[in-house]
Amino acid sequence: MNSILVSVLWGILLMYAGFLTKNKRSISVLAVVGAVAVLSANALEYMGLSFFDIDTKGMLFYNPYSYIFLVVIHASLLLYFLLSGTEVEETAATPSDHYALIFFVASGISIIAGFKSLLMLFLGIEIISIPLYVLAGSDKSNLKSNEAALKYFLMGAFSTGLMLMGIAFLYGDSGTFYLEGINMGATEMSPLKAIGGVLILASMAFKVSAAPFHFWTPDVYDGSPTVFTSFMATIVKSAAFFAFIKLFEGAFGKIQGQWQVLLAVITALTLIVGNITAVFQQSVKRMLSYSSIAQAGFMVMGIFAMNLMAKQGLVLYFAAYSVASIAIFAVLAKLKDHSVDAFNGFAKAHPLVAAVVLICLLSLAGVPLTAGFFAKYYMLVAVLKNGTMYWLPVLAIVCAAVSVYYYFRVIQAMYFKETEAGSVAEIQFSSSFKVIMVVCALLIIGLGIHPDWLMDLL
Amino acid sequence: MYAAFDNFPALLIWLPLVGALLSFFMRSETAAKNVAVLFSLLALGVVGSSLLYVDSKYQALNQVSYVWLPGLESSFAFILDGLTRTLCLLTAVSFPLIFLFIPVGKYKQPHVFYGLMMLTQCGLMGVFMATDALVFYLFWELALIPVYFLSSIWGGEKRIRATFKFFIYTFVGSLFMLIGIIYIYLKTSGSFNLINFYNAALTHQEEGWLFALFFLAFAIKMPLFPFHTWQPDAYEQSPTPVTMVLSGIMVKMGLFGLMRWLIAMLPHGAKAHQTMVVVLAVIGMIYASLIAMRQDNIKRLIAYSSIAHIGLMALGIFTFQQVAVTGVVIQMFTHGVNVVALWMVADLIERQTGTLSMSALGGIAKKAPNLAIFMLVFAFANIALPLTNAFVGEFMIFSGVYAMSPWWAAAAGISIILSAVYTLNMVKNVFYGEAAAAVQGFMDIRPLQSFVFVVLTVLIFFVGVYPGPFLSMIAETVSLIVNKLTGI
Amino acid sequence: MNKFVFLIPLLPLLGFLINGLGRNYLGKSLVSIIGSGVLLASFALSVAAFNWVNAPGFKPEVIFYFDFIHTGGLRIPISFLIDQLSVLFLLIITGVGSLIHIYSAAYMHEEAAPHFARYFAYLNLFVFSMLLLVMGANFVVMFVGWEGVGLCSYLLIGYWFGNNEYNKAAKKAFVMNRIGDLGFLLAIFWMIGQFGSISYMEVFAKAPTASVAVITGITMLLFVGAMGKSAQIPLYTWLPDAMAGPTPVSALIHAATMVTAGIYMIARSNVLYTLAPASQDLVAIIGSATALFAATIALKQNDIKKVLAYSTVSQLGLMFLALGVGAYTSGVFHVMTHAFFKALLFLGAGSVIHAMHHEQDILKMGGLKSKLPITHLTFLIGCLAIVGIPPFAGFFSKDEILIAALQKNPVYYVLAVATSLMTTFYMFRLYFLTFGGNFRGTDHQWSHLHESPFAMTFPLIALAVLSVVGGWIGIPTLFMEDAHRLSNFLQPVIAPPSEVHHLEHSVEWMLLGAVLTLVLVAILLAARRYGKNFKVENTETGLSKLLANKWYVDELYDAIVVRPLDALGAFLGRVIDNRVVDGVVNGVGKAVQFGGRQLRLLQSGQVGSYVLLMVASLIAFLILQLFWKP
Amino acid sequence: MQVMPINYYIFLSVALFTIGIVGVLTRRNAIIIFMCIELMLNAVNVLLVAFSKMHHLNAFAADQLTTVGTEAQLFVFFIMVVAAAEVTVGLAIIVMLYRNIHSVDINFLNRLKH
Amino acid sequence: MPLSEILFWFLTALALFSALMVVFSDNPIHSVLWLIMVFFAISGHYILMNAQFLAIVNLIVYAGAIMVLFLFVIMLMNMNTDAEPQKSQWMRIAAAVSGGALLLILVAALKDNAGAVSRTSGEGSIGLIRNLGKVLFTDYVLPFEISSVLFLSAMVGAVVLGKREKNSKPVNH
Repeated sequence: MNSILVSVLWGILLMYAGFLTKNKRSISVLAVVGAVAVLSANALEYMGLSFFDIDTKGMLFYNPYSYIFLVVIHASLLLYFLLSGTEVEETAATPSDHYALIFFVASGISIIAGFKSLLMLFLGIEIISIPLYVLAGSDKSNLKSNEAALKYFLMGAFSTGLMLMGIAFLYGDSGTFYLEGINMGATEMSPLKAIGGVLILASMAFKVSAAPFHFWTPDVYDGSPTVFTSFMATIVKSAAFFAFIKLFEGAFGKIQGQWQVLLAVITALTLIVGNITAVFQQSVKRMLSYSSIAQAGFMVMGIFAMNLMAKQGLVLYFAAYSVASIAIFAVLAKLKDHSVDAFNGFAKAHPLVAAVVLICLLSLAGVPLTAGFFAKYYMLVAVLKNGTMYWLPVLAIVCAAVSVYYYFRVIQAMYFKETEAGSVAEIQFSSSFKVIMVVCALLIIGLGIHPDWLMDLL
Repeated sequence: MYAAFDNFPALLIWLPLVGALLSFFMRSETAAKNVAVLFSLLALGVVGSSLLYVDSKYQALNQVSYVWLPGLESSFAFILDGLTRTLCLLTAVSFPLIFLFIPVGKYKQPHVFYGLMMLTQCGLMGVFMATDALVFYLFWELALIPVYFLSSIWGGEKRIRATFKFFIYTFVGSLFMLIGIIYIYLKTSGSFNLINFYNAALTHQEEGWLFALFFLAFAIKMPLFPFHTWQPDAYEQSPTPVTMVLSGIMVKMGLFGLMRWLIAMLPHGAKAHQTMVVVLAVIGMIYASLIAMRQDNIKRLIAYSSIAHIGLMALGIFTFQQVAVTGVVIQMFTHGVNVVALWMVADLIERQTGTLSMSALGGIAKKAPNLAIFMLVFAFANIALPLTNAFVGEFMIFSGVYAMSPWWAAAAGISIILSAVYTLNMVKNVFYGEAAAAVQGFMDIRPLQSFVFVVLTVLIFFVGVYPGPFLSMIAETVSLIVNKLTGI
Repeated sequence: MNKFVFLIPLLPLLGFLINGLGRNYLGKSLVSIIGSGVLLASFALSVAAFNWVNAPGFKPEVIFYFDFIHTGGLRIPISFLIDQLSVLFLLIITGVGSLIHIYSAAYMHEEAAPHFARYFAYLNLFVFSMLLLVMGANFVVMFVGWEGVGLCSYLLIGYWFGNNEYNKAAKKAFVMNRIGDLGFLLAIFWMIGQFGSISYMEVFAKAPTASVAVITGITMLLFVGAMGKSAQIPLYTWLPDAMAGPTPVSALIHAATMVTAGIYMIARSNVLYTLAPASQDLVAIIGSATALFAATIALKQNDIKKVLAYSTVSQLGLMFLALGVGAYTSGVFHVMTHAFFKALLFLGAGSVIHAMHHEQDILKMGGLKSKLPITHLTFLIGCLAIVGIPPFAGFFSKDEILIAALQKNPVYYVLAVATSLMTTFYMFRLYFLTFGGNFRGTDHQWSHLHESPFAMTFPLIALAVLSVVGGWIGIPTLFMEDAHRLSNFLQPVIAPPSEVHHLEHSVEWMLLGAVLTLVLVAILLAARRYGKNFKVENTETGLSKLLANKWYVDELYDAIVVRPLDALGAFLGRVIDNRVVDGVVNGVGKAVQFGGRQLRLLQSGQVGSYVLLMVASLIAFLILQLFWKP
Repeated sequence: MQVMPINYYIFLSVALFTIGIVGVLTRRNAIIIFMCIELMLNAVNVLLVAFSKMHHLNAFAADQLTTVGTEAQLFVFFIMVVAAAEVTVGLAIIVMLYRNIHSVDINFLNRLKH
Repeated sequence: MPLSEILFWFLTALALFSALMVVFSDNPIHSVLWLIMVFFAISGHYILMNAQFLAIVNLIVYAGAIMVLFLFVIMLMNMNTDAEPQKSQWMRIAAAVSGGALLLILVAALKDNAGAVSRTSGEGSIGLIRNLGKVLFTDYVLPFEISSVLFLSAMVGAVVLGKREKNSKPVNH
């Protein structure tokens, strides 16, 4: 609740800050302060200090799990601002408005971190989605950005329609919008509930870009300004996953066995499509888009399993995935050229940044001693613990091996290839940027060596 | 996690790790090299002292377990027993020798080079000593990553492709193993500890396919036919010090895994797949030997010869005989020593002539008689001549294989003959005959290199003549493993 | 005495180490003194050991040093066995070895100091290995020595490593030996499996408990080992090629000692062979066939050393024949006499080669008896000994073999006699072509011809004396009752055949006379053909061409073994490994890439098709959820 | 007022929904597609109100003062709210695109593919 | 047949027909008008179900505000001509097939849904503005406030997108 309030207020503050100052830098600083404020507000509430106390009629309820999830999200947000602040300033005509939108999204995330009613889910998702449509199209003179925005908007609205239809059917079945109410009742699914479940599953799959509802993802991520792609692909996607698991655990937890087949199909398709298609990509940005689908495949496994292991692991996955991706996107945003070859000789020109990118890529690939390994590990344990469909983890690791192929192409370019014209050498990285990058690397390695630092909180 | 320093396993993990970090921060090459040599020698000292404290009353010195992830019931648990002591000794002996052997100025960014090498050593030690499946897996990968970078940065022309193939290949294998580990973990009373893994409640059918998961990882790492195709390219393209580590020590990870983490853990699975592995091993031995006969590049020849030798060791393990498995442990050590020695000779040749193609070489013995003599020793150790180290292992392995099946022993024995053919071919083409154009300016070995070679030679003959101490050190551990399989 | 036995092999090892490590620092004379000295010391110790063994009341003694391998029910000690058989071989090895070392000091004097030292080091190492072979108290120690001598043989054949032909010969020798070694090794494993031990004592004691089939298998495998080491069909081709090494090496290794290791092995395991008649038959058949076959080849060889080499193969065949027919003592006896006269012949040949400045073609020699009197005389004694003219050493040993063969099977006898006659013919062909007739070389060679120094002639003389008297320790009962002292000496190790049905003495005398007559005829034939009136014929036709080309066996092996294997290796490497095995791996990668290229086409960029695909998936999901009941 | 099976409403709603989907699939004009999506939302609204009524009446039999069903009608209200917000942004995007390419044909949106 | 039932069928038919016309009209303006027609029909249904508040809001918000906005935009773009090119034939067939399949499946799944039947659709008064308003501002005050954030963001977004940047002109790349 604290974080909803603070992020909304900070959004409004930034909105007006645009009138007060034209200095983009100070607006970025304000945004960073805002992220810290949101983070600390949430942390305070986690520790028991709530700014206000209202009766939500049970529509919002936060448990430690939600709080830790929000801590991860807000920390990622902070890192994102720190690393990509300058890009926001450059990309956006009015950074204050864009920051405001991001803070509104953050408030939406805070809402879905605690929703107990489908109404709040719906509102939360819309509060997240609508600013994103705008952010995707924020490079207004760029046709790719326009295209991304319109595609995202049309398909997003369509998926909202599916979700609402699903909600309607669920309501028709149970007469309530509360998750507990939906979860009660017969252990055999009625047709109404089944249809509602499938529809809402489809729309959630859409939001987390799980196949076969992923088609918007590569185009939108590719077309949007890189700095906002970073935001969409990491923080927002994590939030969507959180909503996903919260919804399915809350509303369908009792009848898990009856929809697991669908999720298995989704997982398999997502893994295959994401990984196999990423292999072909020549642009790192588009490769990362597909990789985000591939990573989603692993996360869907957590929803498929939906046991304690999966729930804990998902938060770790969010952290691992978000931090690594934010860092890589931050570097990518500084490169003019997004092709793999643009990274040639990067390690020689910028050894420190290259090392961090390396660690991030290793983490994405799931190499041990990085957070990404334990993230994937938890997912595998969760699925195996589930006790059915052993082919799923096998498929997952085969796909993880495939993922090594495209992640390592970047590593190979950075470390083993020579640059042609010194293009990478021209890029400047400020020392503060480097410091934050190192922090990212340390986070990844720290969680890779001792994930219990995070897991113990859950 | 917060390992103290009053026991050997922890020291063996920490010393290389600290050495690696220090090396990374050294500015000059000599400093980096000195740090690497110093810390690897310290590690050798630790292994050496552990040989003096084998008695069970020193268990506290040789065994350690620190809680790492209570949530996952995993702990940093390591042990030094007969098996691991042998392999750690191999690791600890090889690294300083390899470091000493590297010439100054050969590799750019030397501090990174030495740092990565030390990191590899840390990974290897961890793999060998781990008694916690998750820790085992972590170190398994930790050993892989630095080697990948070493090979890819400092390797030959086609390094990127070759090493990447190597990486993907082994990574795929290890991921399958990860699935297996998790599955067994879920079937234990809730712990990654080796003992619990041994006692996991698994049906025979489960053991069967779990075997496949683990076996794949190990077979790729060894590598066993037909999972070997990464190996010749990787060996050829890697910088020679890395090749030494790869073929001398890293392939032992696979064999070690077979012993500690496969046959003892899944005895029924192992029994069920015995024939398959035996067939693969024997085919691989003959196959690789035949190919080795026709190789022109020395590195590729040694690579294929290595495949044949590894095949023999895999065969030995899958006899499930005490004698053979003990022989394999000895052989792991000796093969490491011998193959490192061979690579060193190959490296010297490449350094001076710029080629490793046998058709371009010849007559080195005239120019460098000392080198030739060492080479002869190493070559005959590779052939497993009696009184060299390899004979002991091969004899024991074959004796076990024969006890399992005379026919397989006879078939595998063909590789004994072929090994003489290709090894002597190499000696003949490279060292004998008239001096070729490429070797005109060939210099004989220098004192430091001689020292390295002398150490290796002493190892070759010591183990070859008096393997008793090694055997008694290994025996207990091996019988623990083999006993799991008897009576099934 | 048993406390000093270890010194017998250790001294040569020490010599090897000193000469080997100090090869750049020691002078040639010092090297030769060390090299020969250690051997003489060994010889002295061997004599002492002989006395010890020969003393009444001696029991064969196993001297244990340490466990080589001891684990899991397998125990292989390093231990020596001192008994009559091993002591006999000790004497031969160290005795002949010493002489050859002394000879070498002069023969190899032209070599540069480091190489000279290397040569002596190798030679010492060889003696060490050979001693290990004969002194070992179990099959593994024997095997250690067995492979060790193979190594030294390899090193010494390829001593002049600048010449690639020599290197090839060295490699061939080692590889062929390895083939045999595999058989030996398998036999050892079988014995471990069958008897749980590889010590002679235990194996022989337990042998009667095993089935005949098992013993037959073991002995046949052992014999495979012997075939390789002792150059029997089909593994004999390396020995003639081995003549690439320095001549003293040929004398020591490829005539006197190493090649007889196979005979030693079978004689040592006579207990086993006696239990396995089938193996005995095999040994006899292979032996007699080799004897005859090699003799035919020797008829047409022109290289002085090649003739002797084939003669060696042939004589080894005779020895195996003896073993095969159960006359183990005769075999060992022939080993001994053969060591004397064949070493003598080789050293004589060496002297000739030395004088002729490394000319080995006998067609370019002739009439050397005037220039090389001592060599000539001793060589002649050697020839007489090998063809079996009484009272030279060869007569007694060969006669024993012939009689034993006859007793077993007349076919063996006929083969052996034929071999003897051919031996006579080619040996005297060699003798006459070398020493008789007119000189056929260049004038320059003729003017430089001179007798060898004393260091070379002394061993010749010593061996000549032994070739004369060496046979007298085995005078058969035909001449003197109970005069076969060798047989008596070896009795504790080699039990005499249980059922002996002696031939009538009159029959023996008759056969003896007939054979001797034939031998003399052969000598005369050779003298007629290759004596004074000999002219070099350039064209060889028919059978003689076949013989001159050694029955094309090398070419046959090349065609049926070497080249197919090479081709197979190339095929496996280039096609199977690169295309098939690696192809599958790369194929997986390619398939993934291909899949990526195809799958991305789904990503058409069209919102309409995206939505259509989503709706279609939705329909599929609905069907799956609502209507699909597993 | 007479008996009206809930299924009729469901079918009506589903039919409208399907028509909306078909519209999204068949049309190329972004605005019309958007309108079809609005149609889908309205289908949802109808269904929600119908269900609201149904549940209300089920509860009504027991308790005359029940407020069961209110939530669905409020949900419809929120859907309308959100739809309005969505329309704002959506039309802004469409106008922006139109400014750049002078077309709202979605088939022209194919710079991003594969 | 009672009046309400006649009304039900009439409104249903009207709604479906208008909806189809929305999809199949070539002229965008006609589509908008047909959509407004759908909204009217739906509002009629709301009234039948005694949800007067929603019926009014539907007309005011949807038909009144949103549709006018649509109309405004369409006219702004001068799109009254039926210039829109048709989608390819197979796409239309695929759309029809999948739409039909979806409908079929849903109907097939729900045809046995005896679940609940609206006995008399006139009872109860929750659809009245008084009741709804009371609940909205008591129990649902939180979502209500939150939806203000939604509007805020939509507003900011519209401003961001709509504001013409200085010196910016359409670039084709």
